Amino acid sequence: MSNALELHDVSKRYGRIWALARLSLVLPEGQSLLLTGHNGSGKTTLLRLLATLFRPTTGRILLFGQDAVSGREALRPRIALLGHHTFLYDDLTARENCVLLARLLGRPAAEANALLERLGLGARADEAVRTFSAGMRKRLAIVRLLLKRPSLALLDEPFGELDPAGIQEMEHLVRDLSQAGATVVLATHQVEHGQSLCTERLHLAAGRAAQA
Amino acid sequence: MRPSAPPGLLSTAWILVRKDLLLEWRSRARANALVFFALASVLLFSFALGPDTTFLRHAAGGTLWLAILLASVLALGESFRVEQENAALDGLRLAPADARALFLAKALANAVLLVLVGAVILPVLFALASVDAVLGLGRLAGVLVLGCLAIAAPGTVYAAIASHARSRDVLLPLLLFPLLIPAVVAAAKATSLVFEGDPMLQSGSWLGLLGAFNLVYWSLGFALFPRVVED
Amino acid sequence: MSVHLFLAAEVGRIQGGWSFVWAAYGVTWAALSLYALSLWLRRPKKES
Amino acid sequence: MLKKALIALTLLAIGLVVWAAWLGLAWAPPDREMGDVQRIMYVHVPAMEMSLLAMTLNFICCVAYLFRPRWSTDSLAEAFAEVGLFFGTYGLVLGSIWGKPTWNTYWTWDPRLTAMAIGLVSYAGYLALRRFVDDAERRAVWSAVVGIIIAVDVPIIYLSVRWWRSLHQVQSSPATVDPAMVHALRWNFVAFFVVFIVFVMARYAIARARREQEMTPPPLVLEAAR
Repeated sequence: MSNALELHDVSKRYGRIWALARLSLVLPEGQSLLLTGHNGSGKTTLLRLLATLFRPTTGRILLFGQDAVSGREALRPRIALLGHHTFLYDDLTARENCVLLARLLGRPAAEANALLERLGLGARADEAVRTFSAGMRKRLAIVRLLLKRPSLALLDEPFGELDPAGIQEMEHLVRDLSQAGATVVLATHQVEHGQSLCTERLHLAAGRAAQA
Repeated sequence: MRPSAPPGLLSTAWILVRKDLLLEWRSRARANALVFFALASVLLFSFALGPDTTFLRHAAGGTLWLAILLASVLALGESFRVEQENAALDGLRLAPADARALFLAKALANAVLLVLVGAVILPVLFALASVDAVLGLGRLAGVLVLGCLAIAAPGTVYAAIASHARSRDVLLPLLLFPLLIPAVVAAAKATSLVFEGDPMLQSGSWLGLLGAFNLVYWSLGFALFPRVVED
Repeated sequence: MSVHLFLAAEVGRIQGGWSFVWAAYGVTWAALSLYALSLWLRRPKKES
Repeated sequence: MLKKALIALTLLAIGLVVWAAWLGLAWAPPDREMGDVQRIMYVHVPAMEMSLLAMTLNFICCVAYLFRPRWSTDSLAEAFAEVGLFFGTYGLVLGSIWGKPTWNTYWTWDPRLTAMAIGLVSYAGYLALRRFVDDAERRAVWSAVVGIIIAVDVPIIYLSVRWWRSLHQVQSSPATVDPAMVHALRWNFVAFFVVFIVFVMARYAIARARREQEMTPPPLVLEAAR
């Protein structure tokens, strides 16, 4: 049972700013980590690093025992990122966006359609994403996340843009993911929602681990 | 838990080409604008180069390819602006989709669009410059396709780079035009030979140069594009 | 060496050659010094 | 230490250039056909060769960077590009000055000159790209990619321009070269090579300093390390 993720002295620099500075962390598989901290504390940078979007400036990241940089081709099918960006094409319809991802994953299109129905987007599945509200775009992004059946789910401010009903659904989703054995990393500054969902906690301040 | 078998490189590329062509179809208002822009360039060159039809007939090949070159800068820039909305390109990388498949798909989709632009311009050119495809439409179509492919391959690599840089609208043509000179020279010469006949059988060497240019930059793009998108 | 000079016929010698030569050498030296100056002005200030 | 070496080399370069100029202007014999105008060769040819050398070395650094990313390689590539652009630009001016008396026009679409001119515009684009990308790591990778794409293009440009030109005039090649001329040319080559080294070293120092200044980690991180 290797650890889902291990960070060894990881730092990430943008020009002169250290977005993350010498962070070390271990999260066993199936656990869930609540990541808190103010804006610019490095939460998003950490999630993007875990999603293998870019490489750390110093240090090493191991995901499921594999190096996140050299092994990223093999790791990416198992990782899903729900970030500020929805990864959607505004000119395509909701269905086309999801079917595209399904094909890239080698999944049947029916699976994408089923998820669209389940997330309440069935009625507007054939409308361009351009016409969708922020809340609906978030739901569509959740469909993309679920479509991957991730072993590692990275959620960046998942409660943003959601109405109370939506927040409840999101909490429900996180529990489902954990029960399905997925490792979850949930970054939010709305601590009250995340507290009950996660087994462990990390507070970031200016890119470094700190006390809450 | 993982019954799915992700598609290979070429099938991924095919899925992405269909996506790009669908995107171009959905935003066909942009494609139409591009065609009219190219037509305007042809008219502009014809007026600028003077009413003398014998000269215009001789310059017809150059006019065609200058119009396509100018249109290609807009098409290439646009093709990556679409990918930057909602960081869609990152979404594809994380899907995961192999960056080389991304290159093949984007370059091919851009080439298809340029061929369409060329196909619309040609009849207008036939009228304006009173030229005719002496060596046959087949040869003309061949030159058009080879030339557009030659523009699309390096153009896609440069468009990906420029899309993240400052003042990208200046940077893309500044990088692309000097690079494409051999391709545009060869395409324009080959096209002129189609229009005016090829007594000394030179078009073989021009098409050879165009083919070699394609070979070099499709393989170079295939090898280097991942370094551009993968950080 | 001297034989060569003997053969040098005036025929075919381009006139006014030296004005172009001085122009060329002038451009060379100007370019070198201007670029040297620009490198000097952009030199790293504090010697790390 | 580096500063002293640079000063010493600069003095050496100045001495060599003056010595080589004397060889070219006074010592070497005039050309049989072109007469004294041919003396422009002693500054034109070395400039072109330094430019080509710089472009080749830039290409090597770009390839090296993609295999093993190192800041020194990236800064060296930048130095070679700018120095290459410098030598090529004034070298072309010399070429057209030489062209006026011999071909009676400043520009003759000579394949070498034309390919060099297009190459220079390409490297101007390369340097523009380096200025327009802020993130140092991305700038390094992307300029390496662009450097390779450009370097591969220069020979293709030369070939296409020669075919394109061969449809008009025949290419003119310089008259047979007198051994004394070769001697003078070789000294000029040595002189401009030393100048080349001095310029690259100076420009490399500038590039490294900018990188250091851009990337120095704030002290906050270092304390944590202890």
